[in-house]
Parts: sequence; C-alpha cells; structure tokens
Amino acid sequence: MSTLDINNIGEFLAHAHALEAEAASQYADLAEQMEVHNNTEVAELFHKLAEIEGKHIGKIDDKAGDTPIPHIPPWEYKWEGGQSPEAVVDMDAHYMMTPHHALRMSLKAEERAADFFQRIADNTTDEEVRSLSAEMAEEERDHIKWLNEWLKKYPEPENGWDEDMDPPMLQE
Amino acid sequence: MTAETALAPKHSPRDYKSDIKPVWCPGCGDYSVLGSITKAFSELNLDPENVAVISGIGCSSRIPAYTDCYGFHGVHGRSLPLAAGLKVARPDMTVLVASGDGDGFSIGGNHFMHACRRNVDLTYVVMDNRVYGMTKGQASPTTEPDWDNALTPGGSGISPFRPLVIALAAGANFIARGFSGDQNGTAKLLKEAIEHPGFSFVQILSPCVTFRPDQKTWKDDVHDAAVDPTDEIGRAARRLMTDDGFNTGVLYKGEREAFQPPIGEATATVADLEGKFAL
Amino acid sequence: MTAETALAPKHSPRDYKSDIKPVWCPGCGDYSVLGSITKAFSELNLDPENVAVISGIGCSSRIPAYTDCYGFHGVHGRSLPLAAGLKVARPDMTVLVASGDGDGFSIGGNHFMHACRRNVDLTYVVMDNRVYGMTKGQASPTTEPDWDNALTPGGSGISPFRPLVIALAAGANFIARGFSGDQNGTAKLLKEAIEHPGFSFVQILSPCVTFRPDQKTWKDDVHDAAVDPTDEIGRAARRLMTDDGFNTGVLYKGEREAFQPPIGEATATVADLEGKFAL
Amino acid sequence: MNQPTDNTTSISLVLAGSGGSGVITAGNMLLAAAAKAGWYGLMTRSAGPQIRGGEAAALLRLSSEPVSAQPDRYDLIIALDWLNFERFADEIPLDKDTVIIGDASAAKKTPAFVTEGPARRGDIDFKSMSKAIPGGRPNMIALGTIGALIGLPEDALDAALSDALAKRGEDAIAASRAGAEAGRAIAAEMPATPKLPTPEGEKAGRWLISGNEAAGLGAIRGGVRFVAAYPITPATEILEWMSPALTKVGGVLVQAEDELASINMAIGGSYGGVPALTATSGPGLALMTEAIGLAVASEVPVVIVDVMRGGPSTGIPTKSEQSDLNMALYALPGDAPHIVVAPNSIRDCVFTTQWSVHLAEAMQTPAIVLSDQALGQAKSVIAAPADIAFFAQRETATTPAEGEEYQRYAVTASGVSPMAVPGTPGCAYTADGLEHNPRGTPSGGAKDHHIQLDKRQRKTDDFDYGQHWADQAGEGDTVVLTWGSCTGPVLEALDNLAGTEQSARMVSMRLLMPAPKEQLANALEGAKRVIVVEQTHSGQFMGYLRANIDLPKNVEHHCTPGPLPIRPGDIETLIKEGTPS
Amino acid sequence: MNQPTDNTTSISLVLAGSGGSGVITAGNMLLAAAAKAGWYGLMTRSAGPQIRGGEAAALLRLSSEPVSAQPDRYDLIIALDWLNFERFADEIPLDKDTVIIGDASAAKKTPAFVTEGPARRGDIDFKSMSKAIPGGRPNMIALGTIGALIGLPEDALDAALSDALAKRGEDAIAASRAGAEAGRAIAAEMPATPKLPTPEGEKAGRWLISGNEAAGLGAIRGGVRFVAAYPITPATEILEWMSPALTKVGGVLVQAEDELASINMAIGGSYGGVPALTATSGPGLALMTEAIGLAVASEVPVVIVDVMRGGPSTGIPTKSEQSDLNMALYALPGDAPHIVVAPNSIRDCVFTTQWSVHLAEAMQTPAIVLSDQALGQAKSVIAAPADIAFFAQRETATTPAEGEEYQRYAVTASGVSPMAVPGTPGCAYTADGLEHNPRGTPSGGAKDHHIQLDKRQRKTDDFDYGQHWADQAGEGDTVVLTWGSCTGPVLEALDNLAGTEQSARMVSMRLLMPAPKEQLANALEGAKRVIVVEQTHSGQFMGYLRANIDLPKNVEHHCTPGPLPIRPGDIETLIKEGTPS
Ligand SMILES: Cc1ncc(C[n+]2csc(CCOP(=O)(O)OP(=O)(O)O)c2C)c(N)n1
Ligand SMILES: Cc1ncc(C[n+]2csc(CCOP(=O)(O)OP(=O)(O)O)c2C)c(N)n1
Ligand code: SF4
Ligand code: SF4
Ligand SMILES: [Mg+2]
Ligand SMILES: [Mg+2]
Repeated sequence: MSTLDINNIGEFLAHAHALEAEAASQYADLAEQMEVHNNTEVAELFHKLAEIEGKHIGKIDDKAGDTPIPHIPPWEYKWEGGQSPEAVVDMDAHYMMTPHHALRMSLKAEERAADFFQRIADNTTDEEVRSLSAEMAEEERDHIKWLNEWLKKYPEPENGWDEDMDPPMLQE
Repeated sequence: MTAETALAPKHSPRDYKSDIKPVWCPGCGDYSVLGSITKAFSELNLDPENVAVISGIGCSSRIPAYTDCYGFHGVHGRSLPLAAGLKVARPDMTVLVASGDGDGFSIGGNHFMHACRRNVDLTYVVMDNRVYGMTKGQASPTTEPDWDNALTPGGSGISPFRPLVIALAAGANFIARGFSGDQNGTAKLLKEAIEHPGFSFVQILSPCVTFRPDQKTWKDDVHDAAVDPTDEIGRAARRLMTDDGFNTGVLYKGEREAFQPPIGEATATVADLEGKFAL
Repeated sequence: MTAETALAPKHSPRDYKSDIKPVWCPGCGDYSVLGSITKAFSELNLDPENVAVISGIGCSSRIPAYTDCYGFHGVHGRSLPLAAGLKVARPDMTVLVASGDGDGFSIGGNHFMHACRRNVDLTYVVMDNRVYGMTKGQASPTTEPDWDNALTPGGSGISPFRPLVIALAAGANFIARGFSGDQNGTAKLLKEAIEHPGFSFVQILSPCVTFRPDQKTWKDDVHDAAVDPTDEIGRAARRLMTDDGFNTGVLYKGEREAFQPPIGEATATVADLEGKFAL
Repeated sequence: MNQPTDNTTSISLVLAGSGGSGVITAGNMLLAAAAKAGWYGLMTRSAGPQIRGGEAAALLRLSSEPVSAQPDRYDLIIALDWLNFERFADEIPLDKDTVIIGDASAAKKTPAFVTEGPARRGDIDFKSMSKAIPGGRPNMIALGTIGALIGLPEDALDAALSDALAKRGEDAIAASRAGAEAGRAIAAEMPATPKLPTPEGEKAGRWLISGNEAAGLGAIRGGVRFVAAYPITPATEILEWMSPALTKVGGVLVQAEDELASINMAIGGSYGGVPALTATSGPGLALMTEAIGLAVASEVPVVIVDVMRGGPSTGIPTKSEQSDLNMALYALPGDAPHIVVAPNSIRDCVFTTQWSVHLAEAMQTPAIVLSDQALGQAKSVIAAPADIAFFAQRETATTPAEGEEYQRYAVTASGVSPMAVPGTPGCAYTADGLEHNPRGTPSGGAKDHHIQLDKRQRKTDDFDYGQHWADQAGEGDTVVLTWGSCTGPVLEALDNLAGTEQSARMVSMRLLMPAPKEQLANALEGAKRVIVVEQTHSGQFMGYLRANIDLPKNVEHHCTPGPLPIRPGDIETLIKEGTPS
Repeated sequence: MNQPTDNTTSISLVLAGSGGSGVITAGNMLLAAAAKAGWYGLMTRSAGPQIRGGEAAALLRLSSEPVSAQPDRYDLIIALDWLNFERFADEIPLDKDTVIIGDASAAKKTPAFVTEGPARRGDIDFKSMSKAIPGGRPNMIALGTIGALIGLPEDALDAALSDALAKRGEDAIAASRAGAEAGRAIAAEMPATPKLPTPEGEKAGRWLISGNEAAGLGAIRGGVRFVAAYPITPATEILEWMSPALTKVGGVLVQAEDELASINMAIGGSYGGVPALTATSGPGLALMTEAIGLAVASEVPVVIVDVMRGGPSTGIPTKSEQSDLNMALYALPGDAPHIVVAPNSIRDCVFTTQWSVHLAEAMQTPAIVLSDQALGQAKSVIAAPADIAFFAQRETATTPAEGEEYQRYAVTASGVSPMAVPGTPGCAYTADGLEHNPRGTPSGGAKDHHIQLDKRQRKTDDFDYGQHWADQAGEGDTVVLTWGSCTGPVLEALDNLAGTEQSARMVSMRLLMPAPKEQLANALEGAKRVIVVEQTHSGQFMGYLRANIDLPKNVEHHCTPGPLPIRPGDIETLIKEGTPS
C-alpha cells in the first residue's frame, strides 16, 4: 500500500469528517432503499448505522473546534481508489439482503476505515494528527468488535437467500 | 465554523436530492450516478434552481425527479432535443441530460449524433448497463451479441454500438467514460464535462444488478486511461475505435465553440416586421 | 458476334430503366447515379425482378420508379428499415437502398447507424449533394456551416456530418465514396458493394445544379484514394476521420458475417406451439 | 373456527406480499392447479412502482365456468405481510364476507382499510411456520391454506407444484409440498370461504394462456411469419412469446432500434410477400402512424397490435385503458382507410388477431388490433379456441401475357388489385406513398387522386366481414353496446340478469373500422334502451358511434377511465338503476 | 379586334409557360402592380412535377374588393407556350367569354381543351416580339398585354417592375418596361376582357402577404420567440420567413434533424419559459404526436402549425386538402385534451395563429393550427389585420412562502396551475409524462389519474373562447357550416346570393377542439337547412360534428377531396339546388 501522508490537522479533520459523513449518508440512502423495497428489518439496521456515523461526525466536529477545515472536492481526498474507505460498496446491496449481509458490508467498511486512520497515524509528521488519527483508528476498531458481536446474532443465511421466484415488474 | 469553510460550496450534494424515493433496485449503479451528479453540482456551486435535469424513459431516466432541480422526464429517446430546446431558449440554465443505453443509443440515436454535431452546451450522461432495464431485460445497442434473453434468444447477433467513437465522429466536444463504482471519480468527470463548453458526453458504466448480475465484475474490468484528451482527432478516433470499453477518464476534449444563437436581443419591433408587408 | 459476346450480361443497363421520366433538373448528378446503378446491375447479371430498389423522400429518393426493378418509394428517412424488412423476409432478393444526405443522415440518421450495426446484406447508396434539393435548398447534415440559405441565413453554424467515419464506427462492412461525374467508376464501386456480404455503404457525391451550382467544381476536387480497404479498423478510423471528403474508392472492407436469421425453415407446426398451452 | 359456507361457482382471492415473497409465482401455481382440477380461472397482477422486490399481489378468480371479468368482490385475501398493502386498496373490493388472513405479528401492522373494514379475519404466522420447514417458504404455506379453504383438490396443487418446480429438483418440490401441507393444516383454524365444487366432465381441450400469448398465437395461425418490434409495456410479452415460436415455424422476429424502424421493417417484409406484424403500446403506435399511412397509400398489408395502457403520454404503463381508440381510428395523415379490430376476451385475442391478418392481407391494408393491458397481461384458463380457416390469402399477380402491362393499383370492383410478389417476372413496380395512377406512377391529378381514394375506401367499405363484426349475447330490449375488455364484465352482468325483468342484450363490436353502420343499426333495432360502456375519460367510443350511426336520443353512457377495471356489478347497477345524469 | 366589355369587380387570369419562362415572377409583379393600383388580389400557383423548369402557371384574381376564393372561371389565359398546358386543364375553368392568348406558331400546338373549348382566342408571337427588344422577355410582354386588357394603370405596373428588378439594375428595368410597352401595344388586337375600374379611396393599410407569412407573423405577434422545425412542403415558408424575423425581435429558430426533434425542442424551449412553435405538414405532424401528448400530460404550452396538403401519406404535397383534421383532433395516445384551431383566410392566418399562442399559453397545453396549402402558399393583397391584444400570458409561479410547497400540478378551479419558470427559487419540479399527483410525483393511483384527467379536460372545456370560436356572416335560415380554406368560397357564394331567396348564413368554425358545442347549437338554431362543406374524401368534419352535436336529420354534406379548390359557384349551386343524393 502506498503511504498516506496527512501532516496538517485541517486536512486531517476534513478527511475524517468526510469519511464519516459519506458513511452516514450512504447508510441513510440504503435504509431508504430497503424501506422502499419493504425490507424493514435491514432498513432499521441501516438507520441505526447511519445514526451512529452521524454521532461520529458530531464528535469530529467537536474535536475540530475552531480549527479551520478546508473544503476538499470529493475526488481530491487522499482515499485509496478514490472512494472513502468507510464507504460501503452499494453495488452489493440487494432488496432481500439480511442483517447478516448488511453487517458484513459495514464491517468491511469499518476495517478499511480503521486501516486508513492507522496508516495516517503511522506516517504523519504532525503530532496532533497522529494522536487524533490513532484515536480514530481505535474507535473504528471498537466498532469492528461490536459489529462482530452483532454479527453473531445473524449467521450467514443459506444459499438462495436472494432467490426471488417472481419476475420483475414491467414498467414504462 | 471558520473563515475557510466559507470556501465550501453553498449547497451540499444532499441539497440537490429531492425527497422522492427512487424505484431502482438496491445495488443498481444508478444510485451512485445520482450521487456523482449531486456532488458535481455542489462543487460547481450551482444554485439548484438554475439547473435542469432532462431525461427520456428508462430506469436511468428516472433521475430528474430524484434531484431537487428543475427537471423534465420526457418521452423515450427524446431527452436531447428537449434539453437543446431548453438550453437554446434559456442559455443561463445549466442543463444536464440523463439517459440509458436504450433511450440514448437505440431510439434516441439520431438525436445523439445531431446533438454532438450541433454542439449546444449540454452535458449528456448515459448510464450504460448494456440492457433495457425498465422493460425487463432486452438487448440494447451496447449489449454483447451473444447475451441470451427472452426477446432474442441466444443473443441479438448484432455487434455492439461504440458510443464514444460515434460521439467523436459526430463532433462531440468532450468525451469521457466513468464507472458508477467510482462515485467520486465520476463526479469529477461530470464537473469537467459541465464546465467544458459545448456538447459533453459522459458514458457511465452503471451495472444493472437485476438483469445483468454478471456486470458485478466490471469493478475489476475498469481501468484508468492515461491519454491526452486534447489529442489530434485522427489519433483520438483510432484510440476510441479500438478501446476495450472499460478505460475510464476524459478521453477527448475539443475546442469547438458552443452553438448558442443570441436570444433576447431585439433589433427591431414587430411593427417593423409588419412594415415589410405594407404596400 | 463471336463466342465472347455470349459472356456479355443477359440484360443491358437500359433494361433496368423504366419508361418513367425523371423529374430531376437537367445537369443533376442523380441521372448519372441512375446510370451507375443500372450498369452495376447489368454487370452483375441480375434479373430485374430479383432486384428491389428502396428509398425515402427527396430528389435522389425518386430513383426506384426510374428503374424497372421492384421498388418502394417510402416515407422520408425510413428507407433502411423498409429495406431491411424486405431483405430479412426475402433473402433471395438483391436489395439496393437509395437515399439523399437529408433523408439518410438527418431524419434517417438513426437507421443508418443501426443498419451498419445490424449488417443485413443491403447496399446503401447516398446521393450526397449537401443540400435538401426537394424542399428547395436548406442545409443538410453534410452542408458546410457557412452556406447561406433562407432557413438558416448566414449558414447553419453546425459542423458537417462525416458519414463515412460514422459508418465505420457504427460497424458498416463496406465503405466507399464515388462521384457522379465518374459514372463508370461509381458503377464499379456499386458492383463491389452489392457483391460484398453484409451492409455496404456508398456515398456518391452528386451535385445539385439548382441549389448548389458551386458544386460544379467538385470534378476538380475529387481524387482517387489509394488505400488498402482491408486495413485494420483503428487505422481506418483515423483515415476516415481526417479525410477531406473528396477521396473516392473503396475505403474500408470488413469481414463480418451478414445478419440473416433463417426464414422458411420450420421445425414445428402451429399445433405444436398450441400444445404448450394445452393443459 | 371454520364456518360452513355455501358452495359457489366462482371464488375470488388475492395473494399479496412484498420484497421477493413470490406471490406472483404462487398465484401462477394456483391457477395451474385450478386448471388441473378442472376449473376455469383468471389471474391478474398488481405491483408497486419498484422495478423489483416491491409489493405485489396476484388477483385470482377461479370458477367452474369460463371467467370473463374481474370480480365484484373478493372472498379471500391472504397477505404474507402488510407492507404497502394500502396500494391495493382501490383494486380489492371487500365486504363482510371477505376472509382476510395475514400475519398479525408482522412488523408492519394490518392497514386500516382492512382492520376497519367489515371483513372476517384470521392470522397465520407465515414466517415462523416456514422456518420450521427446511426450504420452506411462506408463499407455499399460503397456497396450501388457500387450497384447503376453496376446496382445491390436493393432487391438483401437488401436480402444479411439481410441474412448476421440476427444474429446481426434488428437494424444492418436497419443501413446497411440505409447506402446502402445513398451510392446509392450519386452514381449519381460519374463517371459512365458499368452496368451489369439484368439477365434473371434460377438462381436456383447455388452455392456460395470457392475452398477449393468445394474440401472438393468433398472428401465427393467421400466417404471420415476420415480426419487427421494439419492446414496450404491456406489449412485450407478445414479442417474447413470438420470437422463439416464429423460429420454430420458419418465421423470424427482428428487434428494431425504435418503433419507426419496426413498422417500416414490417411493411418491408410484407411488401416482400411475407405476412408481417408489429406490436406496441400507445407511445409506440404514435410513432408508427406516418408509416401506417404509407401502408395505406402503397397498399401493403400489415398488422399492428396496440396493447393499450393508461394515457395520455407515458401515462400509467402497467394499467389498462381503452383510450388509444381515437388514435387507432384517426391518427393517420390524410384520408387513410384502414382496419381497426378489437379482441373482447383473452380467448378472443387468438381469433381477432388471426382475423386481423386475414383482413389485412385480403384488403392489402394495415389492420390495427386494439388489445389492452387487462387482456394482454392477464392469464386465463380457457376453452381451446377453434382454428378458424382464416389464413393470409393475398391476391397476388402473375406475369402478364405478352403485350399486357401489370398495373399495381389497377382499378377493380372490389378495390383490391393483385399485388406482385417481388421476384415475379414482368410485374416490377414501385410501391409509392405519393398519390399515383393505376400503374403506380406518381400523379397529382384530380382524377387519379379521386380514383385511388375511392378504390382504397371501397376495399374496406365493401368487404364482407360476416358475423364477426360483433359478438352478441343476451336478450331483451335494453342493449349494452361495448367493445374490447369491457365485454367480459358486461357479459357477466347480463348473465346475472338473465331471466329477470332487467334481462338485456349485448353488442360487443369486434370490427371498429370501418364502422359497421348497417349491422349496428340492425342490431340496435327495437332497443328501448341503449347503454354505451367504455373505459375512457373522454368518451371516445361514444364519439365514434355518434359520428357513424344515429343513436337514440336517450342513449346512456358509462365511461370511466383506468386504472381500475370495470366490474360486472357496475354494469348490473347501470342496467338496474340507469346512468345518473 | 377589341370588343368593349362591361366593367366588373373581379378579374381572373392565368399566366402559364414552361422551362424558365418566368411566369411565376411575372405573376408576382402583376399582383404587386395591382396592389399599387389599389386593387385587392389573390395569386396561387400550379406547376408540373419537375423540380425546376417544368410547366408553371400563375393563377390570379384581382378585384376592387378583398378576394377570398379562387374564381369560378377565368377571364383570361395567357400562355407563353403550350408545353404540357393540359396539366392545368382541371384547374382552369373556362367558358365562351374566356379570352385565350397563346402563340399559334409555337412548336407545340394549343391543346385540345383550349381549341375545342368555347373560348375566344388571340395570338401573340411572344418569342419574336421579345427578340426584337434588347434584353426583352416574353413574360414582360405578357404583363403589358394583361395590364392593358384588364385596365391596370401603366404607372402601377411600371412601379412594380422597378421594385422587383431594382437589384438587377437599370438595364433590366428598362428592358422589362420596353417589353411591357410592346405587350400593351399589341393588346388592342386581342379580344377584350372586362376591365377593372380604377379604384377610388384609400389603399394605405393594405398588405401583400402569403398565408404562411401571415401565420409566422401571427405567431410573433402572439409572443413566440423560439421555433424549432424541419422543412416540409407546404410549411417551409413559415419557417423561412420566421427565421430572420425572429432574429430581429430577439428570438431564435433552430433547424432540427427531424420532426421528432423539432417538437421536443419546442417543448423544451417552452418549458424554459419562452413561447415556442413548430410548423410542419401531415407527415411531420404524424411524427410529432407522441411528443404533443407529452406536452398535454406535462402541461407545457406549444403551438404546432400544420399546413395541410393532399393525403394520405406523401400524397400530393403541393396541393391543398383538409384531410389532416382527424389527425389533429385525435392522434394523441390516451385521453389528451388539446386545442385545435383553423384560420379561414390568408388574413386570418395572422389572427388565428396569434390567438393559438394565447390559448396554448393560457391553458398550458398544445395548440394545433390547421392551415392548408391553399392558404399558406397563396399570396394576397389584404386589409392590414388589426393587432389584437392576444399575447402569451402564462400564469407563472413565484417562490412559495416559507413552509409552503410549490405544486406544479395543483388542482385549481380552472384546471390551470401556476407554472414555474426554471430559475425560480423554491419551485423546482419535474415535468412528467407519467401520470402524477399534484406535486408531479409519478402515480398510477386511480384518484390521481382521475383528478389530473379532469383537470386537464377542464382547462380547455371551461375556457372562455369568446366570439372567436367562429366567424359568422350572411342571413337566412339556411346555414352553411364550414371551416378553414373552404370559408372563402362559401363567403363569396353567400355574397352572391345575399338579398335573393336563397340568401344564407355561414358559420365558419375557427375553434375546432374543444368542440364549441353550445355555441354551435345556438348558431344553428332555427336553421331550416344545414349544409356542411369540407375538403376531404371521407367527411372528417362531418364526422366530428356528428360526434359532438345533434345535427338536423336532413343535414346536407358537400365533401370533396383535393387537389382542386372548392369554388364559390359550387357552393351557390349547392345552396340553390341542394346536395344530390
Ligand atoms: C416510444 C416508446 N417505446 C418503448 C418504450 C418502452 N421502454 C421504456 S424504457 C425502455 C428501454 C430502457 O432502456 P435504457 O434506456 O437502457 O434504460 P435502463 O432502464 O436500462 O436504465 C423501453 C424500450 C417507451 N416507453 N416508449
Ligand atoms: C416526415 C417528413 N418530413 C419532411 C419532409 C420534406 N422533405 C422531403 S425531401 C426532404 C429533404 C431531401 O433532402 P435529401 O435527402 O438530401 O434529398 P435531395 O432532394 O437533396 O436529393 C425533406 C425535408 C417529408 N417529406 N417528410
Ligand atoms: S432493473 Fe437494472 S437498471 Fe433498473 S433499477 Fe434495477 S438494477 Fe437498475
Ligand atoms: S434540385 Fe438539385 S438535387 Fe434536385 S433534381 Fe434539381 S439538381 Fe438534382
Ligand atoms: Mg440500459
Ligand atoms: Mg440532398
């Protein structure tokens, strides 16, 4: 993996904020999609995840205090592969998905996020960035633990969980 | 908030989203395209009321209602003339046109070519999933000839349409390819496309998880194209004619002036016109 | 007469001409194109009743009635689907499609692209005079952007359509350009085009003496293109993208198989079909 | 808690669920099982706007008699969940006798229109029950319950399950059977619905078919061997059925780039001598009218099936309406006589489409078949339609004798001129959309124009349409005049009123254009009341009738647009109580 | 050999010739000269099928009164040569008083219908005469002869020649004058025609204009500032006139790739807030109907001018017919209420097109203007039409107050909902062709569908069209009911019969859709005879009237297709002798 160097607290906060915001907004979207498709169980789960990420945004903004956060266009963040590490791969969503799939999706995202913060912490020359980043990485790892716990309640469903015998609806 | 945040866009991407919930299948690439569009609008600092999103018919063409901009969900295949009419009449509006591979390249193919030629300052986004999603999975012009489906069992047997080289041959001023799996990269392409004068064409590979679950592999197929988009047109033609359909990025940039006849600038009155008929 | 005349064609070019007198202006290039067509038919030894000439609307599209073959003078811009329907239903017929630059590239542009893709074994002849002759001289897609006319005074301001590179990009199997001033050379192109399997496209520069008297200079502009028509497609794209519009000859030849689903070969009866519904 | 109920001849039920719960598939299995049991049936479907995984409902009506209409009320509603069930409220009339079974424990609660409605209720926890069965699915449990409630013989359901799941293997079949078994078992705890009597007699000679399939089959029966088309809801199934079917019988279907291409391809194929068809819906038909006019002027037979949906514009693509009538009749530029016919039942889709091919070919002119979503997308068990001897018989030309000249548009008494098939020596001609003389040479002269206008008009005016111009039924001096998919509910209403004081007659017009004026006048003779029934907003059918025949001053008019079907009860009320004015 | 003839109020003449003889130009000069002299006039043209250089004829009618119809007979025919003159036989009724002047020495001899006809003859050797004049041309000689015969003041012709040839320079003008002089000189040797009296009074306030120019001007008067179109005969001149005119008044015309594009561009421009129009003829209108339906459903105003030509299909592009009526009324998919209006004279092309813009904008719906070739391509001297205060006035929306929500398709009493112009903050909405709720969100629900269908219907049904729905004239208990270009000959017939026993009234419907039922019923009240006059083969107007109003049982019908005009005498005969049945 390439080295990730963020040596400026503003830049760091911008990344951290965007990372959480992106995740929150994605979860909210997914929750909505599940609602529209009558998958209420997973919709609730995504709502919950969105709420959690929302709280993270608050936390980061608190940490930022008066530190100026620069605006960075979405494509100029130093994300590996262009997307925020905590973004889930929404192409993996399915209207029949179960909480197991949703949690797996989220887990992968959290792992990438933890890794992202850890690498900044490892590489940065800025002490403030280092400590905040390490703190964030730790927090993401907490999530991972917690998600893993949660996941235990939802074992992987058998093959064929996504089988829909009905044809799609013809539309326009 | 501090002084620097003032430089942030006036509107967040979310501000460009309406409260109407998409009918799309979860997993559909079009969700991400919607995200790219709103991100581009935000970065361009556009006021939502000065933006119009125009479309035809198809899953992808449902986008206008999901934005909180002005929109027109027209008839199948005619989004480009609808949008050209709007833009010529209202040059002050930013006009984005959203389409699918069926809407844009099958029934709408003629308008596509002529929009490229005419070079009205539009940004044309085609969500290409190589299938007619809305009507349940028939072959579109970009579908592989051996893709089995109910209407043409065993495959259409017809060689796929190459939208990018057609756009170039027809005169498009800006040609790019994006992938819905890269929401931010695509947002950047869209921003550039909107900023570029004249007709900009952006093909976005946007998988249909319902009828083309095989397209999940696209994320491994796409790759960055390291080209000089201002390349001489003959070389660009060769490049786009033989490309593999998966290289992404800005692939051509032209310098033609946008077509925009003056409007609203009267030099005579209606009475003057009538004078010509008077004896 | 000697033994060799036995090898002469069954029918002279004149045998393919009807007794209906063209409405064309004397001097119009289309007379010569009619001559090229009948010469090609004659050399191909076709029986007139096994040939169909299909067209849309325009001066050039009047050709079917002037041949003594089967013909269809359809509506504006739709000659290609009309012809494709005929050819798919009747693969035994030789089908030539005649069009103008307005009929073929403006209103008919979508069918042009899709006919190239579909690759039904048709020969498509477009008499290009860079003007709408039939409707009294408006700009067509191939018209120079600064050509002054009543409908777009001062010129259309739109960059011209490049039919050949579009045809290539869309998948045409044979691409050639002729000039009405070279009746025999064009006859040869047409013969080759008809013989080539799949969709063949022949643009024939055919001046409109009435609305484009300036085209009289074309005879000095055209020149032979010394190219290898079986050239690799990328190089062909580059060549056709940057050509000057006046090089004539066969400019591309592809190897794709013609689209011709089997017809007339039943493997089941209607009763068999009904059996599927029976309980 | 079963209560015994009377036997009945028809049972109506809804199976609803969302997000891939498979209710449509289950509905299809139920219909197939009913057919196996010897019942007739009709199934329609309704769904949310989501492309996939939205809420869906299978609406079935099963009967020991052929079913011609959606029911006035439902006997049974089974909801696997209640998510978004409100969407269907309009479509599912319920009353105090309706039995509603759903999962009271489900996340989303039963909607108000159900709880507050008058119906009887039962609860089944489909989810838990299905979890208890390996590979079990809620929809299979529901099937079992339904079967038990309505009296469907077990073996019929079993057989239907086996057929439907054959490809998925033994395990799947076993799981489904187990599910159905569980469903059957719990049925005893549910409020009873009426039971259909076990049918006697012959069930051979019946088909399970949709209107769209039936139209496709009719076309092939009629001789169509070339189809060019562009997909559009709700016509696509005609094409998807025809594509492989044509290949088998030596024909071909081409997917065109748009409707402009499809109609022109079809005309080209037919010009080549192969009977041809295209199918579409309103927006597509609008794009075809220029070329249909060409077919009129150049006298090329071609069949266009318009499976109507709610309009105007993109409208309501998945719901039915008869509002393309005006377009079918009048949308061609100029005076362009052509044929418009309409099937009046799923079964009749076979006959009318077959007939349309015959008419188009015999008169060398386009024929538009006005089907609609309610016929096209509904599936039905029907008595197999007899094959009528209508097969494309085009009057063709042969090489003229020495010294004689072939005239493509020769003026004849019938108006029909022998049409040369390309390839025929000595008959080369150019078909033309420009006005022309008998030979086909373009002509703007008054004489040629009048002669050809007369000739084209004569072809369709003077043709002998026989008794097929309409279906008539019932007795009485009240006449209900209708067409298309409104026919089913009218027929049923008439059946219900037969023998009463309100007994009435029906005239259902199959031939719409040319207007069968004389036949209509005769059919209406002696009528004291005439009631016109149609499914439009603006009264298009009424306008057309008025334009063509003298209706009695007191003619009544029942005209209501989609998306809801007209039901037999609406017509009964109409006949009994008259049209409120 | 001059014989004195009575003075008259109208003179009709034909100037024919072939192969570049310049008869159309000469005809235009004559019309201009007549206008200068204070006469009114009408010029139509006829030509062979050749693109250029074929036989052509300028048909003129000059009068001291406004001219509203082609004449019943011609006073004078001047043929510069007789080549293919037979082509015009149908169009040029002649009688014993007709004076025919041609070149007896010419290569092709006078056709039989002339020599065998009853007319009086004179000979002029145009060729030799013109050769004698440097730069002389036969058509100028003919002009001089005509001028002298019909009493056209010399200075008027002189002035017209100078105007027309100004760009060609003094020599050309001098040569023409010399030619005309020679023609005048020889006129004395010709049989006399009637002479028009030298007009008195005001000739200011008159225009020389074609119907197509008039429609273009009406559109601009009405506020149209965006046009997208594709050329087609006989509508192209509207576009060719409007293109530079729009540029001057701050508008723009875009040439589209086809009619599908033109109508959609026009809708797009109008959606943007700029009143928009497209113009076409039958085949083009057929291609536009899908999008016109979109404009209905999405409620976008747009004006479509259809200059009708002979149909069906490509038909007879250069001749007039009213046979697109059905298409204009009925061609849209679904129930799609819209406006159809028709100008009834060249002069009225200004008003009706202007009014159509007003109607479209006021009701936010498409308006189709049915002009025809006879109006569009004819040139006329007319009294300048007053500018009516009809200017596009669209009800637009403003930013809603805090907490309020903009509803594009809000349900209002009139059916019209304020339409936000893009750029208005807080009103962003998506126009949709899918059925929708008041906010514009797609909806397939019964309630939304019915509400929006009602709303759209209400807009056009309840609008106050004032007295403009029809033009009425004459007196009597016979009513001639007609529309469009049939109005001229009817008016003239009524004029001729005024004060006699056969004196009759005319109702010429300008508003065709929605059908002005009440107004019509009132207008027909008390009529003993109703005679419907239209120029179609199948009686489209009659069918439409029947569909909408109760016509008397004994209604008479004069319906004849193109390409020949209906003449005043036909109508007079009709009124006098009744419709043969
Ligand atoms: C005139 C017309 N023809 C056909 C249709 C049916 N139709 C609706 S969407 C569609 C194709 C959609 O494919 P695409 O544009 O690729 O969009 P996707 O759904 O795949 O995003 C078709 C054929 C229509 N609405 N109108
Ligand atoms: C639907 C339709 N639109 C427009 C026209 C009018 N029209 C007839 S021919 C023509 C253009 C002809 O140009 P081209 O094809 O270049 O033929 P040319 O006359 O130059 O040979 C047009 C616009 C028509 N007949 N039908
Ligand atoms: S059908 Fe395909 S394109 Fe349409 S919403 Fe579903 S995934 Fe997307
Ligand atoms: S107008 Fe032009 S294209 Fe048409 S016949 Fe005359 S010269 Fe030929
Ligand atoms: Mg697609
Ligand atoms: Mg041309």
